[in-house]
Amino acid sequence: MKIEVTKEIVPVIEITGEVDYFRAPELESAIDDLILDGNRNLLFDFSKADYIDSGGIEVLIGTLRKISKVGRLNFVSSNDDVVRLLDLVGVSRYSTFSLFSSKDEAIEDFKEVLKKCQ
Amino acid sequence: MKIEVTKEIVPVIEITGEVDYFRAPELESAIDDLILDGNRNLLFDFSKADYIDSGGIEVLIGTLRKISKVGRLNFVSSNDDVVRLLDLVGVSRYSTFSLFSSKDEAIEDFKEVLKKCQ
Amino acid sequence: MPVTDKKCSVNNEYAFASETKFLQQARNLVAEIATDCGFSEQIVFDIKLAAGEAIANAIEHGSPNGKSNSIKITCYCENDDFIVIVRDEGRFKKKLPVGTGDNVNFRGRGVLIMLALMDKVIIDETKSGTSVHLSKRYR
Amino acid sequence: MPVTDKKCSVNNEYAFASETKFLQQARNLVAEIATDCGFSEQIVFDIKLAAGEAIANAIEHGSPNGKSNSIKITCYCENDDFIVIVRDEGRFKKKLPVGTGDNVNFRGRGVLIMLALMDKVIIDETKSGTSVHLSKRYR
Ligand SMILES: Nc1ncnc2c1ncn2[C@@H]1O[C@H](COP(=O)(O)OP(=O)(O)O)[C@@H](O)[C@H]1O
Ligand SMILES: Nc1ncnc2c1ncn2[C@@H]1O[C@H](COP(=O)(O)OP(=O)(O)O)[C@@H](O)[C@H]1O
Repeated sequence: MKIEVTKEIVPVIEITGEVDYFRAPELESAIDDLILDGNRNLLFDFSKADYIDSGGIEVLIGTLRKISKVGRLNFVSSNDDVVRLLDLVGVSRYSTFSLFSSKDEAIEDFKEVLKKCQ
Repeated sequence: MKIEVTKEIVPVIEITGEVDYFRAPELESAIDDLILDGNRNLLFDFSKADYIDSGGIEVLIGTLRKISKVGRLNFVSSNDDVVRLLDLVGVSRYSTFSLFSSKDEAIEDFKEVLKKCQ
Repeated sequence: MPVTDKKCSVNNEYAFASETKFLQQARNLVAEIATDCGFSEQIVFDIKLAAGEAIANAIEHGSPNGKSNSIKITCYCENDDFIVIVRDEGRFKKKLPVGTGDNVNFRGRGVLIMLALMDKVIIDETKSGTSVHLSKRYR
Repeated sequence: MPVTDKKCSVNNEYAFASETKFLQQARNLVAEIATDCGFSEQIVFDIKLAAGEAIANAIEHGSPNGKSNSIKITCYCENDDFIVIVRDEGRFKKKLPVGTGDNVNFRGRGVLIMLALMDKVIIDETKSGTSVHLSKRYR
């Protein structure tokens, strides 16, 4: 697993490789730093990630709770298995979670949302 | 399972028999009525109950969340198995949950607490 | 004194329509059989609870046709184990219990309770139904 | 084409020290074996994830002496099943994962994921360690 955080209209967390139980804390602390900095809208780019286990799912659900109703988590993946798993464990049922198949679409969506906030 | 609700310094929910998955909704709705009436402090008298399964535990944890930090749940039981189970599933680790071996002690505790609130 | 004898005559089957009202009597039957086999009160509680969770699941999740499905419970002793098998006629659900999304609830503790209280748990999903096999060792 | 032949020569054992850094390679080995046995990409993902959860648990919960404990993985085909067994040297924990009380967390989904993705799950706690047996039927 490799994590890269960049700043676009919202922070983008790009993950490469496999997110598992023992690597998840690293991901969690990167997210916590962003939340501590006041960010409530986050983009997870999973395009280059092809595996996530219950440890990674726990971090995703934890993040959804931390950003609660005020934030949004846009998640980019077109990996069928990852998408199926998010559905199985119920992540996709959170109202603040949205799935996109490309980063561009996920950013467009944030632009729309943030426009409404102004 | 039989439920009886009486009013002392706080509402007392006395349960007789076995609380399980399929009877738990009945217990939940009795509690919801009390919470809707504005009650945040509740006494569960389990002295005459000797069984609770994951369905009953779910109601207990749900109640702890509903009364959140503003309320307290005092639970009366001296049944070793029930007490052991509450510990196993983590109910006893909630800061708003307290276990008592008699109803009198649980009521005394509420008197102390409510005195401080005045 | 636990009966650790291989020839323990307990090999009892109980079959009933998948109705919620039978849950209590079914788990209490298992508890009585375990008591007869010589387990302590505490272990009987554990066996009763684990079996109760499996029976509740069989009724709730393993009975696609409701009351016209049936549930079968078998209790027997084998070597050093007391075994309870709960069989239903459903397909195992490929969904995790996770509440409605924003409210993650406490569901999904039944299986974890079985694991915590028993020594061996087998969950076997076949086309004709799910069977849950729970064993407790005599110690 | 799935190898449903009883004589499938896969009967591979992998043993390693209980270190977190070996989790990824261990689950990827299981995935490769499953691929060789003819499973589709989707089923290979499911097997990899279920095995990954069991291996993570063996390292996290089943290794009381840390790195000096070892983990053994066995993969084989039997009749219509592909089987992965993960063995550790620990005692099964008699505690449910429930966060620190007021914060009920998402822990405890590993076993539920195994159940959702595999056809048969056996969790067997013995004095010498826990073994988790996962089977997937060829369809
Ligand atoms: N007999 C069964 N038949 C089908 N699915 C089952 C059965 N037992 C358990 N399950 C599945 O496993 C999940 C977990 O079961 P459990 O831990 O008892 O939680 P709960 O029943 O509270 O949801 C269930 O939500 C269900 O999807
Ligand atoms: N190999 C093992 N050895 C000992 N205990 C285990 C093992 N696997 C699972 N457990 C116990 O079962 C519980 C549930 O496991 P799991 O569903 O994977 O959740 P998690 O590992 O996230 O807590 C664990 O918290 C642990 O107490």
